[in-house]
Amino acid sequence: MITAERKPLEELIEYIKPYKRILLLGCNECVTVCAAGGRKEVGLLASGLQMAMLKNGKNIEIQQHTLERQCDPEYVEELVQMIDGADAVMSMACGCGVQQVAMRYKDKPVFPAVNTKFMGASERQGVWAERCQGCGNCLLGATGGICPIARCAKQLMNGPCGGSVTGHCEISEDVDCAWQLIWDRLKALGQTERYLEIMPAKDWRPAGGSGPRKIIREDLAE
Amino acid sequence: MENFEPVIVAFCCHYCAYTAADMAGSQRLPYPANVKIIRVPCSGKVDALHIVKAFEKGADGVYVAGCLEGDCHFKNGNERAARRIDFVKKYLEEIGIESERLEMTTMSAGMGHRFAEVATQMTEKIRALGPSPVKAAQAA
Amino acid sequence: MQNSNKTQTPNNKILVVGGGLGGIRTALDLAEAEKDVVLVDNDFTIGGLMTQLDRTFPTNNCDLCTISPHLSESNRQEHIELMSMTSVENISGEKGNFTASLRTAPRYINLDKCTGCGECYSAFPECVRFTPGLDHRAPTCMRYPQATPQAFSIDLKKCEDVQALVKVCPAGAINPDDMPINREVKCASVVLSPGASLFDPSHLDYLGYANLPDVVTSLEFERILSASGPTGGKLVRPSNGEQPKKVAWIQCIGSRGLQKGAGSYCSNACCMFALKEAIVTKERFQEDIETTIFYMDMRTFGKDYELYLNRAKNEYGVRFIRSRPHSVLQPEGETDLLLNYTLEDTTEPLQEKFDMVVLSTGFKTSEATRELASKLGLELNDNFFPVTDGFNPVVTSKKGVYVAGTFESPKDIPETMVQASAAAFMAASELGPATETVVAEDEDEAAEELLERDVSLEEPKVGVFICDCGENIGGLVDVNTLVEHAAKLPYVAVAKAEGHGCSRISMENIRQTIEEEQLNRVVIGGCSPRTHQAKFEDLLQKAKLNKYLLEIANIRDQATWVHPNNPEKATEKAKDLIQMSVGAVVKAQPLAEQSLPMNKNVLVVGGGVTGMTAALNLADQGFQIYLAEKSDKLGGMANNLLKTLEGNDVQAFVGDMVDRVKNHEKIQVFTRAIIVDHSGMPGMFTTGMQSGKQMFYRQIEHGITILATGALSNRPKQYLLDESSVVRTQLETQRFIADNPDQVKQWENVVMIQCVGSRTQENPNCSRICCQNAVKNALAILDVNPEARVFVLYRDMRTYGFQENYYRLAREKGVIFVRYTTDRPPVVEAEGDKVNVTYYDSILSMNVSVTADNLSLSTGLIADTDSTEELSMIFKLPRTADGYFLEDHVKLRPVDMPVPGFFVAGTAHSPKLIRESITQANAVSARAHTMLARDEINLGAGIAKVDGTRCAACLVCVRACPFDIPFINAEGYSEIDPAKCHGCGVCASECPAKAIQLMQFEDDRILAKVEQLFERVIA
Amino acid sequence: MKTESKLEKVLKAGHLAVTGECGPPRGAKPEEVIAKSKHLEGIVDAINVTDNQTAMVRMSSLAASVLIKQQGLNPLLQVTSRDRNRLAMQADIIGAYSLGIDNMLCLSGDHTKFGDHPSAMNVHDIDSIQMIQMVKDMRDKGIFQGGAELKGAPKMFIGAAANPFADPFELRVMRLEKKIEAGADFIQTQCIFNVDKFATWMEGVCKRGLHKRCYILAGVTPIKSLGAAKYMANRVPGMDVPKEIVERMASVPKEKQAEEGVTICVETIEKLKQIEGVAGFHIMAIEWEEIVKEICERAGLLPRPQV
Repeated sequence: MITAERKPLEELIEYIKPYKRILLLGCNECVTVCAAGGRKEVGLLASGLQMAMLKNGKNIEIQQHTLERQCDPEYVEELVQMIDGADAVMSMACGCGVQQVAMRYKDKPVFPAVNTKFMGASERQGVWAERCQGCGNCLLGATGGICPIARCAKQLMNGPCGGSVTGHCEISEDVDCAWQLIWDRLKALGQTERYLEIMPAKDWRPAGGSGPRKIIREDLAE
Repeated sequence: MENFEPVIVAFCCHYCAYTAADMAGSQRLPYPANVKIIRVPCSGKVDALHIVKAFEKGADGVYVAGCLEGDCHFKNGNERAARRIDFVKKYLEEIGIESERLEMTTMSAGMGHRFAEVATQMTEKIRALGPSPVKAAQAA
Repeated sequence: MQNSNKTQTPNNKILVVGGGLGGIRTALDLAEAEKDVVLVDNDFTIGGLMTQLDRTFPTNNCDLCTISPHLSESNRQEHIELMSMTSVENISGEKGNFTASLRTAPRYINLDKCTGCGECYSAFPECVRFTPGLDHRAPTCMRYPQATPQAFSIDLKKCEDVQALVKVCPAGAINPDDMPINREVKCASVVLSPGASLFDPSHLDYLGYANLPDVVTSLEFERILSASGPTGGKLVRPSNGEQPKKVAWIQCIGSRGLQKGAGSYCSNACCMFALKEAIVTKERFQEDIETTIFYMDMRTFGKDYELYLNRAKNEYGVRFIRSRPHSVLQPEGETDLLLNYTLEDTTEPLQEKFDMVVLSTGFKTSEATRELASKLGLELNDNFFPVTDGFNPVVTSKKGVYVAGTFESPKDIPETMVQASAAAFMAASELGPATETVVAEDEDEAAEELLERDVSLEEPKVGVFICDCGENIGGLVDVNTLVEHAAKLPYVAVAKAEGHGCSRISMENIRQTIEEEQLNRVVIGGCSPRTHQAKFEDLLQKAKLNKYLLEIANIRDQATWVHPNNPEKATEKAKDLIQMSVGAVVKAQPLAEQSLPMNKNVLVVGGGVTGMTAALNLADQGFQIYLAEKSDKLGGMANNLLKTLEGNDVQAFVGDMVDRVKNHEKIQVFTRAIIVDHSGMPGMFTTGMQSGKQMFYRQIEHGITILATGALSNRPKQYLLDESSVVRTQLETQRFIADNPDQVKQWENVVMIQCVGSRTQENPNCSRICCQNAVKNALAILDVNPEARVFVLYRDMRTYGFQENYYRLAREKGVIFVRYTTDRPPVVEAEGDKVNVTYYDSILSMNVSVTADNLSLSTGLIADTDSTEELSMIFKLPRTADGYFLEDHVKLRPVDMPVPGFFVAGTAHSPKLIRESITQANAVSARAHTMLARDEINLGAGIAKVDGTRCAACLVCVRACPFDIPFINAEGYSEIDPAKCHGCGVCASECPAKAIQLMQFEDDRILAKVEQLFERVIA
Repeated sequence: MKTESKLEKVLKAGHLAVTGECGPPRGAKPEEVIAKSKHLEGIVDAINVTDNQTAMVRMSSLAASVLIKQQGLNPLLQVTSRDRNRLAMQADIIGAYSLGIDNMLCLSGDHTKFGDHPSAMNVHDIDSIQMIQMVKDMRDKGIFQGGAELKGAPKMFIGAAANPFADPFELRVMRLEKKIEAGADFIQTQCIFNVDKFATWMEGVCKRGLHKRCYILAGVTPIKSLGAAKYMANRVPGMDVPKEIVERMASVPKEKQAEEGVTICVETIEKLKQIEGVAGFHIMAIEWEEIVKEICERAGLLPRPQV
């Protein structure tokens, strides 16, 4: 899932200051699940903006709407009915959703309300952690199912650096050493010998090294 | 703001705080009329949205009253509520509303005295803080 | 399922005589356990004595408010046939097959037609019965406004123009040709709870009651204080209508054998009664009134009653004088009353002026009940109360006939309620185990449900009904102002003032209005939904509305009661609360209820006499019992008791009981058992315990939990206890007397000290049992050694009820009772193999020393705080400050815990005697039976619902639910089993997609309240 | 001989090699580099020149190495994968060699979080092992990492770092093996205070014959003060300073602590000499370069052999 986090209110206020009627959009997919931009967060933000703007001496109108999935044009199309009533759009979806709206409604200013963070998994209620960087060439098969690209602070592909202490990364006690995890997994799988294989320098092209990426399924694409 | 009378919303859980409010009633313990109670089954039911909305509509103060720690009728709704209150307090600060305007409090069903006491303290505190900046801005 | 008509032969009815609070409780318990009841009362409405009280101790609640739901509960139970104005002429037959001859006096009013409008009374006050029947001065229109049945009664003899009277009734309900009806009822058992009368002090010239209007009885004083009383709740002197400045109470009038015609017993409740009146009086007038209580012993021995006494003394400044005034006079030409009295430490006559004197009159049985008792062949004692079983006070000398309440012996309301339930159980047990008695009304009920109006497509049409609750609301705010305000609110079609909204007549009015105006939402402005929601929900159902289309604005508890000094603010707040409720009710939707099968097993925690009694009771009814005892053997504290004050053999009794428990096929006993975990809901609990030497863990499924964990013998390190061999607790003394009569025969002096470790800073309550223990042991010593000199050093002798007779006997036999005060406690010093006890004798005004061969300390009981603390954490139950379990309602629900399905009995509730513990065990059995008789548990409709189209299947609800109920279903969205949902709403408040709503507390409903509140504030 | 490196020659000849360290200045002050390196003249066989050590910006290690080389000394160029992608690194390596630098140490580098540009991106295009492989291919196969032919291969004596004290410990020998497999000619270890643990690691190293495939220089550091001891014990990830060392530092008065630190260092070297597979010492006396001489003297490492 894509994770995101609401931007500081101050920043959002700067965005919308020039406008009176705001369409505030949520998305019922990833950002709902990570409690950043679902129906509820839209409600909270609408209320917060309203109050903050009022304190700035301005009464704004905020229309709230949560799309099923803001990264799909058909859903974004729903907004046709309400877009005219807004001077600007603020979206709590991830960057994809924001851009989708911007692309569709070319004459409307569109602002992001969240910072899109990473592809993460939920560790427990209210905690999400980065698990994948979308490098486009998955090497989990060689690393016991744990990704050193996303989870090692130095993206080391051949083992832990000298800063790995009792399972933690040198950058923080709260970060697991990915290589400790990989090593533990390899041991559990009885594949410790795999560690000795030197992983060659990575081809970063599938990771975006060769520009914006695209997937085309010929059979489906129209 | 000489005669400022704050309006305070108290979200009270049915099993403890609301009962304590009834107890305050049957013991005729006076407390300021500024406090208006909204009954919820559990303090854990109080949505961040309800609190923020209350401020948006013009509340000068809000408090959520649940059962004493460990006594929640629903195991830990009161603890969840407490965490949520901390979260909303930070949000209020972002908005520009003093976070002291929002509090979490706990009491047992039998604590009519405490209910009256909390209501009085909260009213006094909010009175001292003055009208909510949102309300003040609305009035301006 | 089997039709109940088959099993309900005419002979399995139970006759309950007396419709007071106790009778109502008995009838309700029986009815809820699916037993048919005939409830007869010779008054024209039921409710008994309590309906005449203003407030009740120790909560100082208004009784009308607490009792009225019970009364209508009683009325609506289909198992109860209520016969008012009915007397029992005779009862013949034997247990299991009684025949009662009943005679119903003509009311001259057709109950089906009468609306209780009061036209007849205002036109012909003289011939309409209304009197509370106690008073030469205080007429009131109707005894109390929520009366059941809600109707007047005509006194035809006093009516001169019958035709005019008939015409005045708009409903055509008056029928002058009404005739008495005689009827015979067959019944299996009889519960007598006719109550007691109050002592009439008219013949006691020296008290002036007969001729001085400002001398009143405590009940009359209560009527004067009462909002429904003759003065509308204004406390004024009957002589001149002015507010009194000094009021005195004189205790023990008609009790303790003190006056001519007085009972020899202590009337048990009068001390608390006087305290309450003094406190309420002080509350009303604060510094403007003085209250003084003249007493002999303050007998505040009930649960937390001592705290009440301390509050009266310390917080309210009630004055206490230990004296028995010998006369009340009114000097010529003066309006004041002159009290003449002496203090115990002087002989000097004292005089003090008061402007009102209240006589705390005690209980006595009435002629009519004595007559009834003799017809039934009940054996009565010297004071004309029934002789009852030594261990079970509701059992009379006649099989199949049970007694409860003040007819059994003088007592207060909680104890009456306990006995009422206990008697219900005993009477029901006559009918044998509960077979599959299933409601015959199933079809009717189903049919009735179908009648619910479908309002889903209608625009909201709200009716607002605002109660004045007598003075409680109307006394402070103008209800009409509230009505006017409500009428202007959106969607409000009708707004009305409804007097006592919960009275029958108002309820009927509301119902009619709903139907006539086709209302589809209702707001009641009144008291707390906690107490009255169910009642008004029923009303909505009767009006063919879904019961959840209701909001109650608690303008009493949250406005008038708490802002008494500011009518304006109270009015504004009441408006707010009403407007909030209107806003919310508009959003209300009809809801369906959920139910679950009831688990009929019972967990009894505690294997003392209380626990065993409850276990045997319910096991005999066919329910599976799990009995968990902490120690390694059954019997509890009773294992240490030899005899009761009355001389009954405790050891034999307990031994027999232990055998029966061990051999009962439906009882599984766990010794060395510790409760370790608990989950579930009323009717389907799961409790884990470890038991046996191996601490084997097992889980038990049960529907009911009974707490009978007992208390502990106190053992404070005082007065050389555990230092000198001649210093013993009363328990040890009892054992010593039995085991060592030869040594006892050598004793010259014996001293007993009362209140050791009770009524202290650390343990503020009275242990209740010690005074009678001291008397019991003193008498036992004198039996063995008549020459012994026995000194009892006491603070207040609290030999309540018939214990007073033993106290008197002890005095007659030469036991010396000497009062001490806490500022001059006795001093004990070792002297050789004896102890020297020095105490201050206030009559002699000097210190007296006694060299005692034995010093017995009345150490009383303390709560088993370790156990109760642990259990209260595991079961989520409240406790009192001193560690006893705290029941749901100290007056009306004394054995029910606040968590449904939990009950408490015995000394885990508060200190009490073995007989009282057994009564509570029986009461608990009855209360448990009311739940066990059901096959289903109604879970209500307050559950969380998921909107699948909104759900993002994020799992937040799955993780947040404290009970692990939600799951993501095959369709990929969250599902919450309505049967398992506890209705806390945590999932709804955390759902990021706002896909979950908690029914009855939907977001739009809560936000509507917020919005309405500020709409008003800002407007 | 793979290279012309003097360090390689010393080692090849079977002497205990000694390397020192020189941290470039945070500013354009060539004289500081020169002054520091002068302290090490005739004392060590090569001078490590750190690369933005602890992720703090400093004079580039290449430039500083050149300055040292100009003094007639032997620099050992450190290169981290943190700050440069593979293009930049290869360019620098060719450049360095062209300026006469023939020793290098391949490192991943401290995370930027610890430095003075915490908001900087960590490049890590390749990791240290991949870097070793890359340098080896440049030297031995004459190809760039991308596969293209390289004209004028840089004959670098390739070093790598090893931390015997980091976790997971059991992986540490294998990690060394991987570095050797990738092409490391010599190894410089993390500072050793816990000699026992180091010995355990070396046992594993010898068991797999790794000491025969590359030279292992044991890292040592003189502790200047009790504060430094505590800092290293508690704050530096992957550093193992036993309690006894801290206590020993604490047991002497403040003015004697530096002396005690040197003594500990010398004792450590003596102990390490007894361990099979130790081919020399890497003495890290950061900002205390002048003490290296005393240490070497007392440890009997002077004079340096002439090869």
